[in-house]
Amino acid sequence: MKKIEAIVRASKFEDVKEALAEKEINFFTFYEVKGYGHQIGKSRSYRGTIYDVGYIARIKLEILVGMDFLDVAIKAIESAAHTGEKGDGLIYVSDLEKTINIRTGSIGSDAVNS
Amino acid sequence: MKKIEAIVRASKFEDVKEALAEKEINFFTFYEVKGYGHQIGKSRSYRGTIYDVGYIARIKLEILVGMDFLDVAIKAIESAAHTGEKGDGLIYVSDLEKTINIRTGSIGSDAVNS
Amino acid sequence: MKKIEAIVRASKFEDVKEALAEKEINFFTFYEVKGYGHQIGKSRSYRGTIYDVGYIARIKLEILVGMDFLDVAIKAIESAAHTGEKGDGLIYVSDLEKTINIRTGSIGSDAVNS
Amino acid sequence: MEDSLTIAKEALAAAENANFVANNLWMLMSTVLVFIMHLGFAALESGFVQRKNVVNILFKNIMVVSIGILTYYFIGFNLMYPGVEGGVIAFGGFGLRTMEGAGDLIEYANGQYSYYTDFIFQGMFAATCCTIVSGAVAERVKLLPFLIFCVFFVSISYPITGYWKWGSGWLDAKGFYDFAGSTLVHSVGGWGALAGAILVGPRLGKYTKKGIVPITGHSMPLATVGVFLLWFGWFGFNGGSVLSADPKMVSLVFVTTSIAAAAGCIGAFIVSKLVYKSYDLGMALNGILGGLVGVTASADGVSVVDALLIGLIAGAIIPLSISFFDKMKIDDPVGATSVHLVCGIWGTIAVALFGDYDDGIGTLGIQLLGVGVVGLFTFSFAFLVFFLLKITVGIRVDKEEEMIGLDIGEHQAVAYS
Amino acid sequence: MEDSLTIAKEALAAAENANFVANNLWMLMSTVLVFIMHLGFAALESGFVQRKNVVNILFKNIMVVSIGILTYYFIGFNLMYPGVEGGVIAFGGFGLRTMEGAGDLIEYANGQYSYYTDFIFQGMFAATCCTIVSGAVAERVKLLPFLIFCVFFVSISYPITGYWKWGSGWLDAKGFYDFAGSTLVHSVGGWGALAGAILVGPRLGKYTKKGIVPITGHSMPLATVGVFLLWFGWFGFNGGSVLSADPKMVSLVFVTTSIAAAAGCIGAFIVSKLVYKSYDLGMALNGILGGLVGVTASADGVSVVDALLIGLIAGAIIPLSISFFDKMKIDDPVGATSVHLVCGIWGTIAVALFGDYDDGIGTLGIQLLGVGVVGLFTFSFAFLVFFLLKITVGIRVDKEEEMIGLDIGEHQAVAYS
Amino acid sequence: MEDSLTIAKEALAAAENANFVANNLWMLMSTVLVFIMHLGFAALESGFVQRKNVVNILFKNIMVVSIGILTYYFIGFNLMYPGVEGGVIAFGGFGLRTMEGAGDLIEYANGQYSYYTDFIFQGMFAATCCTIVSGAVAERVKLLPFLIFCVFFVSISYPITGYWKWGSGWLDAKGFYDFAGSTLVHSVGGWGALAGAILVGPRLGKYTKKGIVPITGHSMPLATVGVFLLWFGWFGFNGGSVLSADPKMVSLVFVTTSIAAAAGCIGAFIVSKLVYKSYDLGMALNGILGGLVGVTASADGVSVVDALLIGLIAGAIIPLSISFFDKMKIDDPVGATSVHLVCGIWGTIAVALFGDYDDGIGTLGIQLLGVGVVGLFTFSFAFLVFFLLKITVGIRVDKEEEMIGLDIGEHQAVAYS
Ligand SMILES: Nc1ncnc2c1ncn2[C@@H]1O[C@H](COP(=O)(O)OP(=O)(O)O)[C@@H](O)[C@H]1O
Ligand SMILES: Nc1ncnc2c1ncn2[C@@H]1O[C@H](COP(=O)(O)OP(=O)(O)O)[C@@H](O)[C@H]1O
Ligand SMILES: Nc1ncnc2c1ncn2[C@@H]1O[C@H](COP(=O)(O)OP(=O)(O)O)[C@@H](O)[C@H]1O
Repeated sequence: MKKIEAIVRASKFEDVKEALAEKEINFFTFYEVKGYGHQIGKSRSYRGTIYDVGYIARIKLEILVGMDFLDVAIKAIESAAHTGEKGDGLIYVSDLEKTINIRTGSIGSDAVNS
Repeated sequence: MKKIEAIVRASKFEDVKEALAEKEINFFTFYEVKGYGHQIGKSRSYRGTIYDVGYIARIKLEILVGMDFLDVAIKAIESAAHTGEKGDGLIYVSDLEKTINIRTGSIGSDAVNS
Repeated sequence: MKKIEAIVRASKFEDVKEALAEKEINFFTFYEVKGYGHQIGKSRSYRGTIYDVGYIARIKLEILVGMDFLDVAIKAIESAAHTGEKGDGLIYVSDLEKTINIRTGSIGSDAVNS
Repeated sequence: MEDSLTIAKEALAAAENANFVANNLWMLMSTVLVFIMHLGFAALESGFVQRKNVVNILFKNIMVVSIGILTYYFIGFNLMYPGVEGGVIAFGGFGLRTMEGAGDLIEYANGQYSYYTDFIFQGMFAATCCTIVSGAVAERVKLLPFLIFCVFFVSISYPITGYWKWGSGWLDAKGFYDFAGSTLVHSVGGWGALAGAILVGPRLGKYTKKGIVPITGHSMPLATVGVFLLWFGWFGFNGGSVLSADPKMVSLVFVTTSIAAAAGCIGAFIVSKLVYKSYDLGMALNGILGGLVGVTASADGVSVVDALLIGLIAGAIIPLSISFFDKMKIDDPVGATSVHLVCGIWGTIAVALFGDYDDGIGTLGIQLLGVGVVGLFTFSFAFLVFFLLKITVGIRVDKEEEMIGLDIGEHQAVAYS
Repeated sequence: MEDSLTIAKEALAAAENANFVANNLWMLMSTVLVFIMHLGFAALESGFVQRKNVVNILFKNIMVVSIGILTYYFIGFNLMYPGVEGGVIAFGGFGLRTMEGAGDLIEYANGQYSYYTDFIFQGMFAATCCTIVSGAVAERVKLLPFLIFCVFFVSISYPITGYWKWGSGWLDAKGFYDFAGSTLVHSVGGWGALAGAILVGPRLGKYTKKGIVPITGHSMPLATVGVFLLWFGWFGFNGGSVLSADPKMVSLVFVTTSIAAAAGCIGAFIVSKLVYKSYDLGMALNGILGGLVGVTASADGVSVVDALLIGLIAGAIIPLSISFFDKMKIDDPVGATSVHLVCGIWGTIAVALFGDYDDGIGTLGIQLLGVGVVGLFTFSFAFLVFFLLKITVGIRVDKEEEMIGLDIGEHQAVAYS
Repeated sequence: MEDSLTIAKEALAAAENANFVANNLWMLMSTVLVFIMHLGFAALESGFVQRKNVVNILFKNIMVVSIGILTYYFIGFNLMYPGVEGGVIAFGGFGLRTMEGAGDLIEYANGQYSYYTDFIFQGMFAATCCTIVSGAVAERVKLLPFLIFCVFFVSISYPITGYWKWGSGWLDAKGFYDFAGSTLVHSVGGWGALAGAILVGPRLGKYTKKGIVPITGHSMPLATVGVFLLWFGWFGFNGGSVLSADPKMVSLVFVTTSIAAAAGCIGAFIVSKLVYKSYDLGMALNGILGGLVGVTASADGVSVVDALLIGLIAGAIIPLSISFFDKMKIDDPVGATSVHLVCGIWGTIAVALFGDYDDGIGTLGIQLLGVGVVGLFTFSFAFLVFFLLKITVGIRVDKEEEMIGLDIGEHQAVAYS
């Protein structure tokens, strides 16, 4: 089992979700994160002081997939999240030693995509 | 050192915490995530339009453990988070190359559970 | 590519950020997490009942680095986040199998630090 | 000569009319002030509940106001003011008549207010008693049964006990005194709250083997806005209960009301700090309300020092009472029983201890009698209605719904997004 | 003899003055109540928009009030009350004169209010019409063009149609009746809202191939606070429109207004439950407002039962109307067109169906004529202004700005942190 | 004949009474309006502080109101109105007397208000000065020392300077003019705020080597609610300062107050846009307050155009003043010094520049003298009290507490959950 993590623009999240769904990857977990990168947020103004927040709000996805779906998933995310402008984000993959589905107790690739 | 990640029902979080505590695993980190899976959230209604939010709010735990506690921890989470209904969640384990305790500077399995 | 994860005091986040910046590590992702550890939060009081929340709000950083920056980054975080009091947090490192920059499509160590 | 008599009479009529206009104006302004107390309650209660039950409590609050006004129009007003003296129960017929001529205007209440003013001022009061209940049963009561309860409570129970005193019923004849409703409004609401809280049971996870688990409110600013608005509205609640704009009485009531509220805040502040070692905002807020409820029975007849003491004691009672109910495992998310029931009783008794209600009224015995019978009737009524609802349609949402929250469960909605 | 005549005259003058003072006082209090409706609108609208557009809507609301008062002072007041009877358009000159002597005091309006009271009461009304528009075009309209629109709308369009009826213009001469502005204020605002919503277009992602995507408001407590404050203010809006503190009329207006609001809540509650199977807080809140708007044209002349029916129907209309506009793909984040336009029309027509406006006024034909001409003029005016702004400076923020929100886009700020 | 004389006299008495009732009613309504300003301050201040300090600021606000009313009752009222003319300091004894007979009613103030009305209206004003301070020292001041400061400030400092002018003290005799308290209330609060802000020092991390780090408020809707409520209450603050319901004066005050507020909004809007290139909501909100504070000294005696200019300039001052204090490294989280101190001074000077206070009062010299002596006394007093507290119990929470927030630190609580 592999774990794909992807940091994408909040505005691209819906597109990514749909791209994954097209590949029948409907299960994943996501949460809001903040990122420092090439892209800088719009500057803000408070009582006459202009300042930068620095970070940008992003969505991080975490998807557990078997080898069979790995490349498909990466491709789907990559093309759906791509704009070509600074700030598109990253995809990274790591290996999982063990995966357990709490409901079924099944392990390994049976644990997910079921 | 291993990293256990677990995605559980928000409503089961307290039970999981207690189950871990019984095994003397008192240290961990958690945060709120949203998950797409078999379980679908209750549909909502706004001004006459009924719609699904799709995702469900869940809690993700992250626990660093040495090999000695690995199976104990997994078992504890598994049984405490289990309901048998769709939506129980996942546990997954990955290997850590290095672990450092910032206060003590100790590394590896000395870094945690101290 | 390596993934450094670090759980630090919310009050130390700015220092850590600056320490990393000094080492020219300007790119990373972070989010708010809650941690159970040695340090216990201040107890609270509500309508005459005193209670502990238990957890403490912390910041988790996630930094993707090549081998060349790994130790530098760890050192920077370690010294900036250190206070010597209970609750300083942890740094842990895992290996990434694959890293893809969504904008450029470049992979591996080209994907980051660019 | 003729001329000067004509003019003099004309002038007298005009002067009396001006007095009437000013008096009536104050009663209408009081109506407006009492109205905004409903927002006060809505804000207070929604601030004190969890985030997942906010839509539900807001929904209940707007429904209760609407139901209150409408049922008071259909039944309540004529059940409370049937025009029969000294009775136990009487009914003056459904609805309102069309207001016509001087009989409904200047003559209706000696130039103090018109017939419609009377109705609308009283109508705004009425809904209050249900709003008090809604706070105590919040976060677990089923929506429809609660609304059904409200219909009965506000259109039957509240007007009957109201009639006993304000409608010149038997309790009034006995000399019971309750200026603006420490008993007739606040304790009545409080008894309903107590019956409801007992029958619906505590929230899941509140009382555990390990002890009391605090379930904190979700927004202290909202709760604070609520308390300020309640205090604001209380100027109309107590000030309007003078039933005219009489400068002496209304200004006295303003002073006693404000002093008691301020003293209630200080009382709760001190006791919280001494007993719980904490500067507890929720307690201080409820202390203000306690002071207000406490002085409500006697705001027109006590000295400023008396008002200060009544308020201070009411405020001091609050933290102790809240702990007491918690120890009894009666779960009241907003503290309605402590504020309205306990301080309402205290205020009614205080009439006998302070002030100079010496002309037969105000002796301790009759005040206690009033507290007792109104309590007995109201608690029994509320208990019975809740009980019947419980054994028929049920009054509590199921466990799962309570956990995910009544906003999703009952309304398929969330308060914030 | 002399003596008694002198005293009698003195007494008469004093009595008339007292009447004047009381009347004027009520008009000033009404002004204060109408003023706080602007907070009501601000809270309602900001509650119903997304978190990322809250600063923007708040900013618009405070600007609109300020612009409204100032332009009404410069132009609007004398365009609405030019002192010419039966006309279509007339102008009484810029600004206000200094208030001097009895001519601007007790004589100005037969002892009902002073010249400055007249201005400030009317001025508080004026800004309302723009606030209504701001809700409908929220979350995508550009700030400056919107403010420019407001300047024209409130200083030219609103006063002109206002003049037709309240300023004794041609429509008044025809017998059109609109007590406190179901048409003159609410529909006028609603027509502006409709023109704006059409020209600015729906929010991104609201109407998709898959259907209507709900874009939920960010804070139901804020929206609820808004509705309570609007109801609160409406006592001044309708009650003040009596233009004196006449006890009979004002108390009648208080009763009809409250009953209609409560009935509106119930109406929306029932229809939402029947049609959408949901206890929808947003609908019930808008139902209250619908009831209030509905009774506004006739609050001084219907029976309580009539008011109840008018409110109930208005409330029932709300859920249907909101769905209708959604089906038309006219995107209105707060439901302003349903509340103010549709219920405003309903209320104006209700004048002919209920009550006893029989002396020529109130026939269905003339009421429909009023609805029609005011609608035609206002919609055309608003459409033209928005259209000219659209083809010149543009009225919609760009896509990216809409996505990140107008708070960052227009104000470089966030509402919460 | 006899008859007509009797009736005429009766009529005259009734008419005078009616006048009295109406006047007193307005003063009581003004009291209610001024009361709600405390909610306005609480909302404004809590909106402008960080999430972690919200409980603390709310707690301070309810305590300050309570302390203000109680100490004004014990000491303040009789220190401010000792009944001695032309003096510097005098005291009329503790507490209030029981209100009895015409001497405390119609004769007390020529039929304008009763003795108790006088007290409660003045009492509501009093607490304001401390509320102003609480905003400026927010987010780092220790709770108890701050409350101790308030006790002294509101019961000694405020009444003494108040006596100088409103209590007919020496400054009044010199011809100083300050209608509703640009100096006596707002600048006084502002001087206290300045002394406190200086002695308590800036918040951690506000002024760094890299420059000013904005510490943004946590809720703009709350802040906006606060400003609307303050404007709302100001109708009573300024309108009530007429001290009767005189239609001419009160309506004039309503107009000047509203126009100045609206102009203040526009002034701040324009200057913010020009100088900071931003449509800054916080600035526009403070601009409204600046306009209100500015016109407070002269609302009863300037023309509408004057009021517009006074407000516009006050609004324009706000953004510049806020930047100025930031440059001085005087940290004021809510902008209280700019709004109340700077605009209070501007308003007091404006008395000499606008309007027709020509009969000796209102010359620039005497106005400057008033500003100066009141400022000197108040600043010294506040500085001394804060300084003594600083060197004894300390006035600032420790670093760690400031970082985790005063809500956890002082109250073991959080505002939201
Ligand atoms: N080395 C890194 N480690 C962790 N997260 C990173 C790293 N580099 C970029 N990110 C994340 O990716 C987001 C996008 O990066 P950015 O540099 O702005 O875009 P791009 O990769 O297109 O140049 C960042 O906001 C951050 O959340
Ligand atoms: N492949 C996956 N990758 C990441 N998270 C997943 C995956 N499958 C499930 N999850 C997480 O687990 C949660 C529960 O999954 P669900 O399918 O509803 O339950 P069950 O596993 O009992 O059928 C999801 O909401 C999601 O957060
Ligand atoms: N075994 C663990 N697994 C995951 N997170 C941990 C673990 N131990 C500690 N943490 C995280 O680190 C934080 C600090 O730990 P704590 O024990 O308080 O400090 P210290 O390591 O200095 O004694 C905790 O709040 C928690 O978030």
